[in-house]
Amino acid sequence: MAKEGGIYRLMATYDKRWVYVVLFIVVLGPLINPIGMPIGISALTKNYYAQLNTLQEGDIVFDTWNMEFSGYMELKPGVLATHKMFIEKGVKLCIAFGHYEGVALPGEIFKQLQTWLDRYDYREGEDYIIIGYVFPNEAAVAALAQDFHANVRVDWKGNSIEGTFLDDIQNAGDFDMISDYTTGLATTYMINHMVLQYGVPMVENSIGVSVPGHLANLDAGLLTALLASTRGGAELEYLIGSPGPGLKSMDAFTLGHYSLMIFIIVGNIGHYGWTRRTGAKDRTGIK
Amino acid sequence: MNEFLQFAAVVVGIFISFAMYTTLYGKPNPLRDWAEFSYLGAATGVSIVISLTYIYNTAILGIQAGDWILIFSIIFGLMMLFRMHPDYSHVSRLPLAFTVGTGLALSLRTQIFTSFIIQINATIVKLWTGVPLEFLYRLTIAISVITILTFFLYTMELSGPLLWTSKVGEYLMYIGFGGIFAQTFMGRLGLFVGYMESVTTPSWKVPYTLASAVICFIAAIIFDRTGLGQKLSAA
Amino acid sequence: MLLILLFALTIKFMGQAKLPYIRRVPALDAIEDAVGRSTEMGKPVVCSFGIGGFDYWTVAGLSILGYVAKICAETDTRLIVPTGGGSETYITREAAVDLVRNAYTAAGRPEAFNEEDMPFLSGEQYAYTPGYVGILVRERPGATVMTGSHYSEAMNIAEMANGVDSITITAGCYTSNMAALACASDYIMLGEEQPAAGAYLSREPAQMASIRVQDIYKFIAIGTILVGIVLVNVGSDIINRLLAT
Amino acid sequence: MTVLVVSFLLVFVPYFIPWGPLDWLSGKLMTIAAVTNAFTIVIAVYSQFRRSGRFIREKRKGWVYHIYLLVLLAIMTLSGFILGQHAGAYEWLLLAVVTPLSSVIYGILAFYMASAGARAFRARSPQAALLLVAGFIVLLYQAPLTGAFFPGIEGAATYITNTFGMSVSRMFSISVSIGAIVLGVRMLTGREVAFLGFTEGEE
Repeated sequence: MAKEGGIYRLMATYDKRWVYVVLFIVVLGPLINPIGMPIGISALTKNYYAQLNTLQEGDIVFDTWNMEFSGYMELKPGVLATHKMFIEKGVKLCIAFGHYEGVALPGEIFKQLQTWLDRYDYREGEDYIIIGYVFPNEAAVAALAQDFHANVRVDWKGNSIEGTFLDDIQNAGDFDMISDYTTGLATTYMINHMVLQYGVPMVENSIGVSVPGHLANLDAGLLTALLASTRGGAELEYLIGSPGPGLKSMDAFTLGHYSLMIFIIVGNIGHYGWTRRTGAKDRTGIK
Repeated sequence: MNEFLQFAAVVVGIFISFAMYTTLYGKPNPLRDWAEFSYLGAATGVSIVISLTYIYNTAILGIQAGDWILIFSIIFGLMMLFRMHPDYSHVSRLPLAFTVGTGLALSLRTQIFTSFIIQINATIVKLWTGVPLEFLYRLTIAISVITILTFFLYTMELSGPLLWTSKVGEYLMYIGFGGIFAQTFMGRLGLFVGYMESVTTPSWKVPYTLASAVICFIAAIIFDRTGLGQKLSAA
Repeated sequence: MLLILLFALTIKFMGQAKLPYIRRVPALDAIEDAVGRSTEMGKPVVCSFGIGGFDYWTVAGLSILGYVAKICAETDTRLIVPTGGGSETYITREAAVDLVRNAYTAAGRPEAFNEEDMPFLSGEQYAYTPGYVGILVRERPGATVMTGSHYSEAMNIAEMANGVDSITITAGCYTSNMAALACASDYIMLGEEQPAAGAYLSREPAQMASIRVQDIYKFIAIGTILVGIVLVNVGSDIINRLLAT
Repeated sequence: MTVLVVSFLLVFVPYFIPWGPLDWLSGKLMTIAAVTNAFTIVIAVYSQFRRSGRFIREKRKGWVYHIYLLVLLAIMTLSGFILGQHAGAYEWLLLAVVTPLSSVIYGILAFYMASAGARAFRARSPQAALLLVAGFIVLLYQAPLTGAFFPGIEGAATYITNTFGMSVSRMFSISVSIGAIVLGVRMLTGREVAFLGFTEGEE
């Protein structure tokens, strides 16, 4: 591989697949036997924690799981930690899905939360109701925001929702808070039709991809709090003092980042050495 | 679902995932295609079931509850299906026009606020609030938004001050991109780590995970070297 | 009412038929070079127009596709257009097929048009992506032009295209994607550059007019921000209140 | 065309003129639209069947996979309807196939981003240099370990993401919304009819 340019060229133009292999190793390794590195808490997460603490017992939260299973994999720590807070506070949850894979989530999530459910005797039907997949598109969100009961008649198992705490909900404005976990599915619609129209405070668990966009919304006051990706979740776990998947995966997280940085450094050294010797060029989108 | 089935689901899940990861090897191989087609079949199945359930819960139950106007949703929906037949596809234009119209109205009536007016409004702030850092933040935001906007003007030659601002805008934008790229990477990495976490806890999964990883990796190499991959793969 | 004002303005400006000047986007030259390169190497060109319905990006993407098809038809280069990927793409596909056929007819070689080169890779995003990647791996195109509204599959495709060392020209349609694609591809049309390019190429009055209108809006936005900031800092929040209405 | 405009107005206007009956109507229209859209899945599935069918009939390369796909699809759907969504093959396949793979498919992007970043973050031009530095700082901050040792990094990183990054997003949302509005008006004024399946030929 190393022709003219020698080692430098090698450093500048190694086979991509090495990156893949290394990434696999640095992620799987610490997960199988954790190291337990310390972490820092970001201001975003502190704010999120504070916002959730404003909830009172008996408040009704619209809990929208707008994520595929993949999104859940990233948001897991945040989801679990947030729901632990909800359960602890005795908040009532109205759970909705924004993606058809959502039906796989409750089993998984409530299995993780079992101990907490038992400890606070938190029951489906009384304390939380799963209304299922109700957000196929923007129209559905808007309709539901305007008239809840005309669009939701049964929960995800087909039982009627008459005579539950949802009777107090006429439109989106009757929720005390929207807690959203998003891979960017129905979230924009919810901001448009629920937050903007009825002024419900909305806290957001966002995957890293959507974080930049939601930072703008946060700054514009459309969101009240933002929990960023796995890392935010881990920090929240730290704040509520109940370690979970997040903190466990932070080692892998750190190493993953560091390995990319190392690759970047190596690449740059190689790039310099190589291009200085042979006027060779390598290409990317940046002019 | 009994114990064994659950166990089987987990193991199959782990294996099929690593079969999918062999995509990264960059060469065609049947394992990967098997995983891909399984996903396609199953996922499509799920989406059918869920969509029809949604239609049932919302429309049919609605009509039964005396919401007669919802009958239109069924009619329109069925008309939509004429799209499949080339000769009668024009039938589907009515519901299409209807849905496009409503969709347009929904997005326009709010988007203009959330992503235009409110965003502008949020940029108009008191620069000096007494906190130097705050001042820095707000100043930067104001400057960046304006300069970057000028970078995206097309119907006039960029010259004089505009040229200057757009250049600045471009640079600022690349700084932004740096940050955004990092955040995006964090997201994807988080997803990957999260998944790996779920296949390594509880610890009894670990052997299956490692085994699947090794098997799939070696299989990918063999398929590539022997050329079997090319022969057996779907495309 | 501000909104009504905006609408009125739009319609007014759309009304006037005069073709405004539109700046040429650098990436367009890149497209020409790339197609030329693959012509010399006798390799095909892959050009896709996104997986969305008829949205802002797809309209632009189609114009760019038309342009690429034109060059390919003239230089007798094989053009592969993967279509599908979304539940709405069965509509956009019809338009695209027409577009390409017209391009070949215009170049005087209708017989060279082959619809088999515009495969419909199912309506599922993640059936589309492997199909697309498969095409890249098999055909090893000299140039990959990825326009329109591509979402999370974009990185996937761009990296693969780069892997089979074809020149990759992409267009990002949302922020995080742009940032990522800027790294993954050789040339990128950043956001608004794409519609501008589309309008520049298609010369279609409606598109050009809308670019013009958008520029006017941007000026309004810039003006409002500047004035607003000045006013706010001399202690009057009139603009904020005006916008808040 | 008229249908388009009428349905547009019926949903658009009530948002600004709150008046009981009108609100009710628009609400119903939204529900109807939602359900109507849900029907499009059938079309997607149909096109999938047609494609697979062609493969199988013509015995093209990999046609076996398509048979497998259709069988799986059938099992999934039938089980989902007959046994319900919380039992049987449906649930099993959901757990064994759909959920893991949907995570993998997106998770793979981490690798692509890594390789792209490793390739692109080279200080070869002012822009690239800026990208490199900014990206590097933020990456450094995002690795949780760093935050524990150098709390100072957070300031720098959040400065980049919350000002520059944020402005990019904001600028972008502004310009896109403008574009969407203009396109919308174009559709409403009938300047953009292609989206109804009319193609250049017919107009």
